[in-house]
Amino acid sequence: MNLRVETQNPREGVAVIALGGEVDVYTSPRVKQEIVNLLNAGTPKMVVDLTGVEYLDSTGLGVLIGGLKRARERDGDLKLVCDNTRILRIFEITGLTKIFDIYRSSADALDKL
Amino acid sequence: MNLRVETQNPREGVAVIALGGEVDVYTSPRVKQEIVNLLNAGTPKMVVDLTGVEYLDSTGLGVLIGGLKRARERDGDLKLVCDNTRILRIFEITGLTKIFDIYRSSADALDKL
Amino acid sequence: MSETLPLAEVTLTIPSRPEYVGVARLAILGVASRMRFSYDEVEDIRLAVGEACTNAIDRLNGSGATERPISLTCTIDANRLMIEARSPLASTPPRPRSTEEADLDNLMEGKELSGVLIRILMDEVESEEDASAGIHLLRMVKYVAR
Amino acid sequence: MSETLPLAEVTLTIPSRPEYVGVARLAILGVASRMRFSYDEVEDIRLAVGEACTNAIDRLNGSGATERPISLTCTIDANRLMIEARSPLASTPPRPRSTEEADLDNLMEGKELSGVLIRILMDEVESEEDASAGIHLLRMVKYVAR
Ligand SMILES: Nc1ncnc2c1ncn2[C@@H]1O[C@H](COP(=O)(O)OP(=O)(O)O)[C@@H](O)[C@H]1O
Ligand SMILES: Nc1ncnc2c1ncn2[C@@H]1O[C@H](COP(=O)(O)OP(=O)(O)O)[C@@H](O)[C@H]1O
Repeated sequence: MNLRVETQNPREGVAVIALGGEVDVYTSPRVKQEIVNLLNAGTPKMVVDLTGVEYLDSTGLGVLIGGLKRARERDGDLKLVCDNTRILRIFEITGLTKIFDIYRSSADALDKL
Repeated sequence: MNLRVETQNPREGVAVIALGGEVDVYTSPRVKQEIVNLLNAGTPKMVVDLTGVEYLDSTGLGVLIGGLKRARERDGDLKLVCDNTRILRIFEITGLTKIFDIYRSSADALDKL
Repeated sequence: MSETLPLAEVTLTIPSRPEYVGVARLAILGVASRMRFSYDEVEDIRLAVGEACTNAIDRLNGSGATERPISLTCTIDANRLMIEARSPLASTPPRPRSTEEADLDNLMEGKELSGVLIRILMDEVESEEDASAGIHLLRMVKYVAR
Repeated sequence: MSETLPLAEVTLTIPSRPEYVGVARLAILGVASRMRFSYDEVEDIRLAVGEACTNAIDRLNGSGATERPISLTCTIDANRLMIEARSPLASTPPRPRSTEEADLDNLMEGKELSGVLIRILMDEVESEEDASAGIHLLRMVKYVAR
Protein backbone atom coordinates (compact mmCIF):
# COMPACT_ATOMS: atom_id res chain seq x y z
CA MET A 1 0.00 0.00 0.00
CA ASN A 2 1.57 3.21 -1.14
CA LEU A 3 0.59 5.26 1.91
CA ARG A 4 2.64 6.25 4.93
CA VAL A 5 0.97 7.38 8.17
CA GLU A 6 2.98 8.70 11.10
CA THR A 7 1.26 10.14 14.15
CA GLN A 8 2.84 12.11 16.97
CA ASN A 9 1.47 13.84 20.05
CA PRO A 10 3.39 17.08 20.47
CA ARG A 11 1.18 17.95 23.47
CA GLU A 12 -1.78 16.56 25.44
CA GLY A 13 -4.96 16.36 23.30
CA VAL A 14 -3.14 17.39 20.14
CA ALA A 15 -1.91 15.14 17.35
CA VAL A 16 0.05 15.60 14.14
CA ILE A 17 -0.67 13.00 11.45
CA ALA A 18 1.98 13.10 8.76
CA LEU A 19 0.83 11.43 5.55
CA GLY A 20 3.00 10.37 2.65
CA GLY A 21 2.45 8.76 -0.75
CA GLU A 22 -1.01 8.28 -2.25
CA VAL A 23 -4.23 9.10 -0.43
CA ASP A 24 -6.85 7.60 -2.69
CA VAL A 25 -9.87 5.30 -2.81
CA TYR A 26 -7.66 2.38 -1.81
CA THR A 27 -5.65 3.93 1.01
CA SER A 28 -7.90 6.61 2.52
CA PRO A 29 -9.88 4.18 4.73
CA ARG A 30 -6.62 3.84 6.70
CA VAL A 31 -6.42 7.62 7.14
CA LYS A 32 -10.04 7.73 8.23
CA GLN A 33 -9.36 5.00 10.80
CA GLU A 34 -6.39 6.95 12.17
CA ILE A 35 -8.50 10.09 12.61
CA VAL A 36 -11.36 8.15 14.21
CA ASN A 37 -8.94 6.46 16.61
CA LEU A 38 -7.53 9.81 17.70
CA LEU A 39 -10.99 11.27 18.24
CA ASN A 40 -12.05 8.25 20.26
CA ALA A 41 -8.87 8.50 22.33
CA GLY A 42 -9.79 12.06 23.29
CA THR A 43 -7.58 13.92 20.84
CA PRO A 44 -9.94 16.28 19.01
CA LYS A 45 -7.25 18.76 17.93
CA MET A 46 -5.17 17.60 15.03
CA VAL A 47 -2.89 18.70 12.25
CA VAL A 48 -2.84 16.61 9.10
CA ASP A 49 0.47 17.17 7.38
CA LEU A 50 0.15 16.53 3.63
CA THR A 51 3.73 17.55 2.83
CA GLY A 52 4.71 14.04 1.71
CA VAL A 53 1.50 13.37 -0.22
CA GLU A 54 1.97 12.96 -3.97
CA TYR A 55 -1.58 12.09 -4.88
CA LEU A 56 -4.87 13.04 -3.25
CA ASP A 57 -8.27 12.18 -4.67
CA SER A 58 -11.87 12.95 -3.75
CA THR A 59 -11.98 10.04 -1.31
CA GLY A 60 -9.04 11.54 0.56
CA LEU A 61 -10.70 14.96 0.52
CA GLY A 62 -13.84 13.32 1.87
CA VAL A 63 -11.95 11.77 4.78
CA LEU A 64 -10.41 15.14 5.66
CA ILE A 65 -13.78 16.87 5.47
CA GLY A 66 -15.33 14.17 7.65
CA GLY A 67 -12.45 14.51 10.12
CA LEU A 68 -12.87 18.27 10.31
CA LYS A 69 -16.60 17.91 10.93
CA ARG A 70 -16.18 15.26 13.65
CA ALA A 71 -13.33 17.19 15.30
CA ARG A 72 -15.41 20.36 15.48
CA GLU A 73 -18.35 18.43 16.96
CA ARG A 74 -15.99 17.59 19.82
CA ASP A 75 -14.74 21.17 20.19
CA GLY A 76 -11.58 20.29 18.39
CA ASP A 77 -10.24 21.26 15.01
CA LEU A 78 -8.36 19.80 12.05
CA LYS A 79 -5.79 21.96 10.33
CA LEU A 80 -3.83 21.09 7.23
CA VAL A 81 -0.20 21.49 6.22
CA CYS A 82 0.58 21.57 2.52
CA ASP A 83 3.13 23.29 0.32
CA ASN A 84 2.75 21.19 -2.81
CA THR A 85 1.17 23.44 -5.47
CA ARG A 86 -0.40 20.47 -7.19
CA ILE A 87 -2.22 19.33 -4.03
CA LEU A 88 -3.10 22.93 -3.08
CA ARG A 89 -4.69 23.31 -6.50
CA ILE A 90 -7.09 20.46 -5.73
CA PHE A 91 -8.28 22.30 -2.61
CA GLU A 92 -8.64 25.48 -4.63
CA ILE A 93 -10.62 24.14 -7.57
CA THR A 94 -13.01 22.32 -5.25
CA GLY A 95 -13.53 25.43 -3.10
CA LEU A 96 -12.19 23.62 -0.04
CA THR A 97 -9.69 26.36 0.77
CA LYS A 98 -12.76 28.13 2.21
CA ILE A 99 -13.40 25.27 4.63
CA PHE A 100 -9.87 24.30 5.65
CA ASP A 101 -7.12 26.30 7.30
CA ILE A 102 -4.00 25.37 5.34
CA TYR A 103 -0.49 26.19 6.57
CA ARG A 104 2.96 25.85 5.06
CA SER A 105 4.52 24.10 8.04
CA SER A 106 3.31 21.93 10.84
CA ALA A 107 4.80 24.38 13.40
CA ASP A 108 2.58 27.16 11.96
CA ALA A 109 -0.48 24.93 12.12
CA LEU A 110 0.23 23.86 15.72
CA ASP A 111 0.59 27.50 16.75
CA LYS A 112 -2.97 28.18 15.59
CA LEU A 113 -4.58 25.09 17.14
CA MET B 1 10.75 11.48 -25.05
CA ASN B 2 12.05 10.37 -21.71
CA LEU B 3 15.73 10.27 -22.72
CA ARG B 4 18.49 12.77 -22.07
CA VAL B 5 21.70 12.76 -24.14
CA GLU B 6 24.62 15.03 -23.31
CA THR B 7 27.91 14.72 -25.17
CA GLN B 8 31.22 16.32 -24.25
CA ASN B 9 34.70 16.11 -25.73
CA PRO B 10 37.15 16.05 -22.82
CA ARG B 11 40.03 15.65 -25.31
CA GLU B 12 40.64 15.36 -29.07
CA GLY B 13 39.14 12.14 -30.51
CA VAL B 14 37.46 11.20 -27.23
CA ALA B 15 33.81 11.71 -26.28
CA VAL B 16 31.71 11.15 -23.17
CA ILE B 17 28.02 10.54 -23.86
CA ALA B 18 25.99 10.91 -20.67
CA LEU B 19 22.59 9.26 -20.95
CA GLY B 20 19.64 9.77 -18.63
CA GLY B 21 16.11 8.42 -18.35
CA GLU B 22 14.88 5.48 -20.42
CA VAL B 23 16.93 3.80 -23.12
CA ASP B 24 14.40 1.54 -24.81
CA VAL B 25 12.90 0.54 -28.15
CA TYR B 26 11.48 4.04 -28.53
CA THR B 27 14.48 6.15 -27.53
CA SER B 28 17.53 4.05 -28.42
CA PRO B 29 17.57 5.06 -32.12
CA ARG B 30 18.58 8.50 -30.84
CA VAL B 31 21.49 6.99 -28.89
CA LYS B 32 22.55 5.00 -31.96
CA GLN B 33 22.50 8.18 -34.05
CA GLU B 34 24.66 9.98 -31.50
CA ILE B 35 27.26 7.19 -31.56
CA VAL B 36 27.24 7.02 -35.36
CA ASN B 37 27.67 10.81 -35.60
CA LEU B 38 30.68 10.68 -33.28
CA LEU B 39 32.28 7.85 -35.26
CA ASN B 40 31.71 9.69 -38.54
CA ALA B 41 33.20 12.85 -37.04
CA GLY B 42 36.41 10.95 -36.26
CA THR B 43 35.79 10.25 -32.58
CA PRO B 44 36.25 6.47 -32.22
CA LYS B 45 37.00 6.52 -28.50
CA MET B 46 34.02 7.03 -26.30
CA VAL B 47 32.64 6.58 -22.81
CA VAL B 48 28.90 6.01 -22.47
CA ASP B 49 27.88 7.12 -19.00
CA LEU B 50 24.75 5.25 -17.89
CA THR B 51 24.69 6.78 -14.40
CA GLY B 52 21.42 8.62 -15.05
CA VAL B 53 19.73 5.72 -16.84
CA GLU B 54 16.71 4.29 -15.03
CA TYR B 55 15.64 1.80 -17.64
CA LEU B 56 17.64 -0.10 -20.26
CA ASP B 57 16.19 -2.76 -22.53
CA SER B 58 17.58 -5.14 -25.14
CA THR B 59 17.34 -2.49 -27.85
CA GLY B 60 19.57 -0.22 -25.76
CA LEU B 61 21.99 -3.10 -25.16
CA GLY B 62 22.01 -3.75 -28.91
CA VAL B 63 22.92 -0.14 -29.65
CA LEU B 64 25.80 -0.29 -27.16
CA ILE B 65 27.06 -3.58 -28.60
CA GLY B 66 26.84 -2.17 -32.12
CA GLY B 67 28.70 0.94 -30.97
CA LEU B 68 31.46 -1.11 -29.37
CA LYS B 69 31.87 -3.16 -32.55
CA ARG B 70 31.98 -0.14 -34.86
CA ALA B 71 34.33 1.74 -32.53
CA ARG B 72 36.79 -1.18 -32.46
CA GLU B 73 36.66 -1.46 -36.25
CA ARG B 74 38.04 2.08 -36.28
CA ASP B 75 40.70 1.36 -33.67
CA GLY B 76 38.63 3.04 -31.02
CA ASP B 77 36.78 1.69 -28.02
CA LEU B 78 33.54 2.15 -26.11
CA LYS B 79 33.64 1.95 -22.33
CA LEU B 80 30.69 2.11 -19.98
CA VAL B 81 30.05 3.88 -16.71
CA CYS B 82 27.38 2.44 -14.44
CA ASP B 83 26.85 2.20 -10.70
CA ASN B 84 23.16 1.33 -10.67
CA THR B 85 22.87 -2.27 -9.43
CA ARG B 86 19.67 -2.78 -11.34
CA ILE B 87 21.27 -1.80 -14.68
CA LEU B 88 24.48 -3.71 -13.86
CA ARG B 89 22.36 -6.79 -13.25
CA ILE B 90 21.06 -6.63 -16.84
CA PHE B 91 24.65 -6.71 -18.13
CA GLU B 92 25.41 -9.61 -15.80
CA ILE B 93 22.47 -11.86 -16.63
CA THR B 94 23.00 -11.37 -20.35
CA GLY B 95 26.74 -12.15 -20.05
CA LEU B 96 27.63 -8.73 -21.42
CA THR B 97 29.97 -7.94 -18.53
CA LYS B 98 32.40 -10.18 -20.47
CA ILE B 99 32.22 -7.93 -23.51
CA PHE B 100 32.10 -4.47 -21.94
CA ASP B 101 34.52 -2.71 -19.63
CA ILE B 102 32.29 -1.12 -17.00
CA TYR B 103 33.56 1.54 -14.58
CA ARG B 104 32.07 3.30 -11.59
CA SER B 105 32.93 6.82 -12.75
CA SER B 106 33.53 8.52 -16.02
CA ALA B 107 36.98 9.69 -14.79
CA ASP B 108 37.99 6.01 -14.30
CA ALA B 109 36.72 5.08 -17.75
CA LEU B 110 38.53 8.00 -19.43
CA ASP B 111 41.78 6.97 -17.70
CA LYS B 112 41.63 3.57 -19.37
CA LEU B 113 40.67 4.79 -22.86
CA MET C 1 5.30 12.86 -31.23
CA SER C 2 4.62 14.17 -34.67
CA GLU C 3 1.21 15.20 -35.96
CA THR C 4 1.36 12.72 -38.83
CA LEU C 5 0.93 9.66 -36.64
CA PRO C 6 -2.38 7.90 -37.17
CA LEU C 7 -4.97 7.88 -34.41
CA ALA C 8 -3.92 5.44 -31.74
CA GLU C 9 -6.00 3.56 -29.22
CA VAL C 10 -5.01 2.22 -25.83
CA THR C 11 -7.49 0.20 -23.78
CA LEU C 12 -7.25 -0.93 -20.20
CA THR C 13 -9.58 -3.14 -18.21
CA ILE C 14 -9.33 -3.39 -14.43
CA PRO C 15 -11.42 -5.08 -11.74
CA SER C 16 -13.80 -2.59 -10.14
CA ARG C 17 -11.88 -2.69 -6.87
CA PRO C 18 -10.08 0.17 -5.08
CA GLU C 19 -6.64 -1.46 -5.29
CA TYR C 20 -6.68 -1.37 -9.10
CA VAL C 21 -7.41 2.32 -9.57
CA GLY C 22 -3.66 2.97 -9.24
CA VAL C 23 -3.03 0.75 -12.26
CA ALA C 24 -5.38 2.91 -14.33
CA ARG C 25 -3.64 6.06 -13.11
CA LEU C 26 -0.21 4.74 -14.07
CA ALA C 27 -1.34 3.61 -17.52
CA ILE C 28 -2.98 6.97 -18.23
CA LEU C 29 0.17 8.73 -17.01
CA GLY C 30 2.06 6.80 -19.68
CA VAL C 31 -0.45 7.72 -22.37
CA ALA C 32 -0.76 11.42 -21.50
CA SER C 33 2.93 12.04 -20.91
CA ARG C 34 3.68 10.82 -24.44
CA MET C 35 1.45 13.58 -25.80
CA ARG C 36 2.14 17.32 -25.92
CA PHE C 37 0.52 18.06 -22.58
CA SER C 38 2.16 20.15 -19.87
CA TYR C 39 3.09 18.53 -16.57
CA ASP C 40 -0.01 20.08 -14.95
CA GLU C 41 -2.29 18.86 -17.72
CA VAL C 42 -0.92 15.33 -17.38
CA GLU C 43 -1.66 15.47 -13.65
CA ASP C 44 -5.18 16.77 -14.36
CA ILE C 45 -5.85 13.84 -16.68
CA ARG C 46 -4.43 11.37 -14.20
CA LEU C 47 -6.66 12.71 -11.42
CA ALA C 48 -9.74 12.78 -13.66
CA VAL C 49 -9.25 9.14 -14.66
CA GLY C 50 -8.67 8.17 -11.05
CA GLU C 51 -11.90 9.94 -10.11
CA ALA C 52 -13.84 8.26 -12.92
CA CYS C 53 -12.79 4.84 -11.60
CA THR C 54 -13.32 5.84 -7.97
CA ASN C 55 -16.78 7.15 -8.75
CA ALA C 56 -17.75 3.92 -10.49
CA ILE C 57 -16.40 1.81 -7.63
CA ASP C 58 -18.25 3.91 -5.04
CA ARG C 59 -21.51 3.42 -6.88
CA LEU C 60 -20.96 -0.29 -7.25
CA ASN C 61 -19.99 -0.72 -3.64
CA GLY C 62 -22.41 -3.17 -2.12
CA SER C 63 -24.39 -3.58 -5.33
CA GLY C 64 -22.85 -6.97 -6.06
CA ALA C 65 -21.72 -5.87 -9.49
CA THR C 66 -18.10 -5.56 -8.42
CA GLU C 67 -17.17 -8.68 -10.34
CA ARG C 68 -17.65 -6.78 -13.58
CA PRO C 69 -14.66 -4.73 -14.70
CA ILE C 70 -14.13 -1.08 -15.53
CA SER C 71 -12.74 -0.42 -18.97
CA LEU C 72 -10.92 2.66 -20.21
CA THR C 73 -10.53 3.40 -23.90
CA CYS C 74 -8.05 6.15 -24.76
CA THR C 75 -8.17 7.62 -28.23
CA ILE C 76 -5.00 9.54 -28.95
CA ASP C 77 -4.88 12.28 -31.48
CA ALA C 78 -2.29 14.95 -32.19
CA ASN C 79 -4.62 17.55 -30.67
CA ARG C 80 -6.63 15.77 -28.05
CA LEU C 81 -6.99 12.77 -25.79
CA MET C 82 -10.41 11.18 -25.40
CA ILE C 83 -10.95 8.74 -22.55
CA GLU C 84 -14.08 6.64 -22.33
CA ALA C 85 -14.64 4.96 -18.98
CA ARG C 86 -17.20 2.16 -19.08
CA SER C 87 -18.39 0.71 -15.80
CA PRO C 88 -21.17 -1.65 -14.78
CA LEU C 89 -24.36 0.30 -14.12
CA ALA C 90 -25.03 0.26 -10.40
CA SER C 91 -28.31 -1.50 -9.62
CA THR C 92 -29.09 1.09 -6.95
CA PRO C 93 -30.40 4.38 -8.32
CA PRO C 94 -27.84 7.18 -8.28
CA ARG C 95 -28.01 9.37 -5.20
CA PRO C 96 -29.94 12.60 -5.76
CA ARG C 97 -27.57 15.42 -6.55
CA SER C 98 -27.41 18.37 -4.19
CA THR C 99 -28.74 21.54 -5.73
CA GLU C 100 -27.45 24.03 -3.16
CA GLU C 101 -23.88 24.98 -2.41
CA ALA C 102 -21.81 22.04 -1.25
CA ASP C 103 -21.99 21.80 2.53
CA LEU C 104 -19.99 19.63 4.90
CA ASP C 105 -22.58 16.87 5.03
CA ASN C 106 -22.84 16.44 1.30
CA LEU C 107 -19.11 16.52 0.89
CA MET C 108 -18.47 14.06 3.74
CA GLU C 109 -17.61 11.10 1.60
CA GLY C 110 -16.08 13.04 -1.25
CA LYS C 111 -18.60 11.58 -3.67
CA GLU C 112 -19.95 14.85 -4.97
CA LEU C 113 -16.42 16.09 -5.32
CA SER C 114 -15.58 13.41 -7.80
CA GLY C 115 -17.93 14.74 -10.45
CA VAL C 116 -16.94 18.33 -9.69
CA LEU C 117 -13.26 17.50 -10.14
CA ILE C 118 -13.75 15.63 -13.40
CA ARG C 119 -15.71 18.52 -14.88
CA ILE C 120 -13.08 21.07 -13.87
CA LEU C 121 -10.07 19.01 -14.88
CA MET C 122 -11.24 17.93 -18.33
CA ASP C 123 -12.33 20.09 -21.26
CA GLU C 124 -15.40 18.06 -22.21
CA VAL C 125 -17.32 15.56 -20.08
CA GLU C 126 -20.34 13.51 -21.12
CA SER C 127 -22.18 10.82 -19.22
CA GLU C 128 -24.40 8.16 -20.82
CA GLU C 129 -26.27 5.14 -19.55
CA ASP C 130 -26.89 2.06 -21.63
CA ALA C 131 -29.48 0.36 -19.42
CA SER C 132 -29.88 -2.68 -21.68
CA ALA C 133 -26.15 -3.41 -21.69
CA GLY C 134 -25.92 -2.42 -18.03
CA ILE C 135 -23.07 -0.04 -18.80
CA HIS C 136 -22.37 3.49 -17.65
CA LEU C 137 -20.17 5.51 -20.00
CA LEU C 138 -18.22 8.59 -19.00
CA ARG C 139 -16.54 10.31 -21.94
CA MET C 140 -13.80 12.83 -21.13
CA VAL C 141 -11.77 14.92 -23.55
CA LYS C 142 -8.69 17.04 -22.96
CA TYR C 143 -7.27 19.23 -25.72
CA VAL C 144 -3.60 19.90 -26.25
CA ALA C 145 -2.99 23.65 -25.97
CA ARG C 146 -2.39 25.18 -29.39
CA MET D 1 -3.34 -7.76 -0.38
CA SER D 2 -4.85 -10.74 1.33
CA GLU D 3 -4.87 -14.27 -0.05
CA THR D 4 -8.64 -14.44 0.00
CA LEU D 5 -9.15 -12.05 -2.89
CA PRO D 6 -10.57 -13.68 -5.98
CA LEU D 7 -8.45 -13.99 -9.10
CA ALA D 8 -8.26 -10.62 -10.79
CA GLU D 9 -7.62 -9.79 -14.41
CA VAL D 10 -6.14 -6.65 -15.91
CA THR D 11 -5.92 -6.27 -19.67
CA LEU D 12 -4.12 -3.65 -21.70
CA THR D 13 -4.07 -3.11 -25.45
CA ILE D 14 -1.52 -0.83 -27.09
CA PRO D 15 -0.64 -0.02 -30.70
CA SER D 16 2.37 -2.06 -31.82
CA ARG D 17 4.56 1.02 -31.95
CA PRO D 18 7.71 1.78 -29.94
CA GLU D 19 6.27 4.86 -28.23
CA TYR D 20 3.58 2.78 -26.50
CA VAL D 21 5.82 0.19 -24.87
CA GLY D 22 6.30 2.62 -21.99
CA VAL D 23 2.55 2.57 -21.33
CA ALA D 24 2.67 -1.21 -20.95
CA ARG D 25 5.63 -0.94 -18.59
CA LEU D 26 3.85 1.58 -16.38
CA ALA D 27 0.64 -0.44 -16.25
CA ILE D 28 2.52 -3.62 -15.34
CA LEU D 29 4.45 -1.71 -12.70
CA GLY D 30 1.09 -0.84 -11.16
CA VAL D 31 -0.09 -4.44 -11.27
CA ALA D 32 3.10 -6.04 -9.94
CA SER D 33 3.76 -3.50 -7.21
CA ARG D 34 0.33 -4.25 -5.73
CA MET D 35 1.37 -7.87 -5.29
CA ARG D 36 3.80 -9.34 -2.76
CA PHE D 37 6.83 -9.05 -5.06
CA SER D 38 10.13 -7.52 -3.97
CA TYR D 39 11.35 -4.35 -5.65
CA ASP D 40 13.75 -6.39 -7.79
CA GLU D 41 11.05 -8.81 -8.84
CA VAL D 42 8.78 -5.94 -9.86
CA GLU D 43 11.61 -4.55 -11.98
CA ASP D 44 12.18 -8.00 -13.53
CA ILE D 45 8.53 -8.23 -14.51
CA ARG D 46 8.54 -4.71 -15.91
CA LEU D 47 11.59 -5.46 -18.05
CA ALA D 48 10.19 -8.80 -19.24
CA VAL D 49 6.93 -7.17 -20.34
CA GLY D 50 8.84 -4.38 -22.06
CA GLU D 51 10.90 -7.00 -23.88
CA ALA D 52 7.83 -8.98 -24.91
CA CYS D 53 6.37 -5.85 -26.54
CA THR D 54 9.72 -4.81 -28.02
CA ASN D 55 10.23 -8.26 -29.47
CA ALA D 56 6.80 -8.23 -31.10
CA ILE D 57 7.35 -4.73 -32.52
CA ASP D 58 10.77 -5.71 -33.90
CA ARG D 59 9.30 -8.68 -35.70
CA LEU D 60 6.44 -6.64 -37.09
CA ASN D 61 8.72 -3.86 -38.23
CA GLY D 62 8.29 -3.53 -41.96
CA SER D 63 5.77 -6.38 -42.15
CA GLY D 64 2.85 -3.99 -42.51
CA ALA D 65 1.03 -5.54 -39.56
CA THR D 66 1.83 -2.62 -37.26
CA GLU D 67 -1.76 -1.43 -37.37
CA ARG D 68 -2.78 -4.43 -35.27
CA PRO D 69 -2.36 -3.97 -31.53
CA ILE D 70 -0.48 -5.87 -28.85
CA SER D 71 -2.59 -7.04 -25.95
CA LEU D 72 -1.47 -7.99 -22.47
CA THR D 73 -3.64 -10.03 -20.15
CA CYS D 74 -2.50 -10.14 -16.52
CA THR D 75 -4.00 -12.78 -14.29
CA ILE D 76 -3.36 -11.94 -10.66
CA ASP D 77 -3.30 -14.57 -8.02
CA ALA D 78 -2.10 -14.49 -4.43
CA ASN D 79 0.90 -16.59 -5.42
CA ARG D 80 1.68 -15.70 -8.97
CA LEU D 81 1.26 -13.26 -11.82
CA MET D 82 0.64 -14.62 -15.31
CA ILE D 83 1.03 -12.27 -18.25
CA GLU D 84 -0.09 -13.27 -21.71
CA ALA D 85 1.20 -11.05 -24.50
CA ARG D 86 -0.65 -11.47 -27.78
CA SER D 87 0.78 -9.84 -30.88
CA PRO D 88 0.05 -10.05 -34.59
CA LEU D 89 2.04 -12.87 -36.17
CA ALA D 90 4.75 -11.39 -38.32
CA SER D 91 4.32 -12.40 -41.97
CA THR D 92 8.07 -12.88 -42.34
CA PRO D 93 9.33 -16.17 -40.90
CA PRO D 94 11.16 -15.82 -37.58
CA ARG D 95 14.91 -15.43 -37.87
CA PRO D 96 16.80 -18.67 -37.24
CA ARG D 97 18.03 -18.78 -33.68
CA SER D 98 21.75 -18.88 -33.07
CA THR D 99 22.90 -22.15 -31.56
CA GLU D 100 26.41 -21.14 -30.53
CA GLU D 101 27.48 -18.69 -27.84
CA ALA D 102 26.16 -15.22 -28.51
CA ASP D 103 28.72 -13.28 -30.53
CA LEU D 104 28.86 -9.58 -31.28
CA ASP D 105 27.22 -9.92 -34.69
CA ASN D 106 24.21 -11.83 -33.45
CA LEU D 107 23.78 -9.48 -30.54
CA MET D 108 24.13 -6.34 -32.68
CA GLU D 109 20.50 -5.35 -32.65
CA GLY D 110 19.67 -6.74 -29.25
CA LYS D 111 17.07 -9.03 -30.79
CA GLU D 112 18.43 -12.30 -29.45
CA LEU D 113 18.84 -10.67 -26.05
CA SER D 114 15.16 -10.05 -25.76
CA GLY D 115 14.29 -13.73 -25.56
CA VAL D 116 17.25 -14.43 -23.30
CA LEU D 117 16.16 -11.72 -20.87
CA ILE D 118 12.53 -12.83 -20.75
CA ARG D 119 13.58 -16.42 -19.99
CA ILE D 120 15.91 -15.34 -17.20
CA LEU D 121 13.59 -12.77 -15.65
CA MET D 122 10.42 -14.85 -15.52
CA ASP D 123 9.85 -18.22 -13.86
CA GLU D 124 7.93 -19.81 -16.72
CA VAL D 125 7.85 -18.78 -20.37
CA GLU D 126 5.84 -20.38 -23.15
CA SER D 127 5.45 -19.31 -26.76
CA GLU D 128 2.59 -20.35 -29.03
CA GLU D 129 1.52 -19.46 -32.54
CA ASP D 130 -2.06 -19.45 -33.69
CA ALA D 131 -1.49 -19.23 -37.43
CA SER D 132 -5.19 -19.19 -38.30
CA ALA D 133 -5.90 -16.25 -36.01
CA GLY D 134 -2.57 -14.67 -36.96
CA ILE D 135 -1.65 -14.28 -33.31
CA HIS D 136 1.57 -14.95 -31.45
CA LEU D 137 1.12 -15.67 -27.75
CA LEU D 138 3.88 -15.35 -25.17
CA ARG D 139 2.84 -16.59 -21.74
CA MET D 140 5.03 -15.54 -18.79
CA VAL D 141 4.61 -16.45 -15.15
CA LYS D 142 6.34 -15.07 -12.06
CA TYR D 143 5.78 -16.65 -8.65
CA VAL D 144 5.65 -14.74 -5.41
CA ALA D 145 8.41 -16.04 -3.12
CA ARG D 146 6.97 -18.21 -0.37
N1 LIG E 1 -21.17 2.84 -12.24
C1 LIG E 1 -22.17 3.73 -12.33
N2 LIG E 1 -23.44 3.31 -12.32
C2 LIG E 1 -24.43 4.20 -12.44
N3 LIG E 1 -24.25 5.50 -12.61
C3 LIG E 1 -23.01 5.96 -12.63
C4 LIG E 1 -21.91 5.11 -12.48
N4 LIG E 1 -20.77 5.85 -12.52
C5 LIG E 1 -21.18 7.09 -12.68
N5 LIG E 1 -22.52 7.20 -12.77
C6 LIG E 1 -23.27 8.42 -13.05
O1 LIG E 1 -22.65 9.54 -12.53
C7 LIG E 1 -23.52 10.62 -12.76
C8 LIG E 1 -23.24 11.70 -11.81
O2 LIG E 1 -21.89 11.60 -11.51
P1 LIG E 1 -21.23 12.77 -10.78
O3 LIG E 1 -21.09 13.89 -11.73
O4 LIG E 1 -20.04 12.24 -10.12
O5 LIG E 1 -22.37 13.14 -9.75
P2 LIG E 1 -22.33 13.02 -8.23
O6 LIG E 1 -21.86 14.36 -7.87
O7 LIG E 1 -23.74 12.70 -7.85
O8 LIG E 1 -21.37 11.92 -7.88
C9 LIG E 1 -24.89 10.08 -12.64
O9 LIG E 1 -25.62 10.54 -13.75
C10 LIG E 1 -24.70 8.58 -12.69
O10 LIG E 1 -25.49 8.08 -13.73
N1 LIG F 1 4.91 -10.96 -33.34
C1 LIG F 1 5.50 -12.14 -33.54
N2 LIG F 1 5.28 -12.81 -34.70
C2 LIG F 1 5.84 -14.02 -34.89
N3 LIG F 1 6.62 -14.62 -34.01
C3 LIG F 1 6.88 -14.00 -32.86
C4 LIG F 1 6.35 -12.73 -32.57
N4 LIG F 1 6.79 -12.34 -31.36
C5 LIG F 1 7.56 -13.32 -30.91
N5 LIG F 1 7.62 -14.34 -31.81
C6 LIG F 1 8.28 -15.65 -31.56
O1 LIG F 1 9.37 -15.52 -30.75
C7 LIG F 1 10.00 -16.77 -30.72
C8 LIG F 1 11.41 -16.61 -30.37
O2 LIG F 1 11.48 -15.49 -29.54
P1 LIG F 1 12.78 -15.22 -28.77
O3 LIG F 1 12.84 -16.18 -27.64
O4 LIG F 1 12.82 -13.79 -28.49
O5 LIG F 1 13.88 -15.65 -29.84
P2 LIG F 1 14.92 -14.73 -30.51
O6 LIG F 1 16.04 -14.90 -29.59
O7 LIG F 1 15.08 -15.35 -31.87
O8 LIG F 1 14.36 -13.35 -30.55
C9 LIG F 1 9.80 -17.38 -32.06
O9 LIG F 1 9.35 -18.67 -31.88
C10 LIG F 1 8.73 -16.51 -32.67
O10 LIG F 1 7.69 -17.33 -33.09
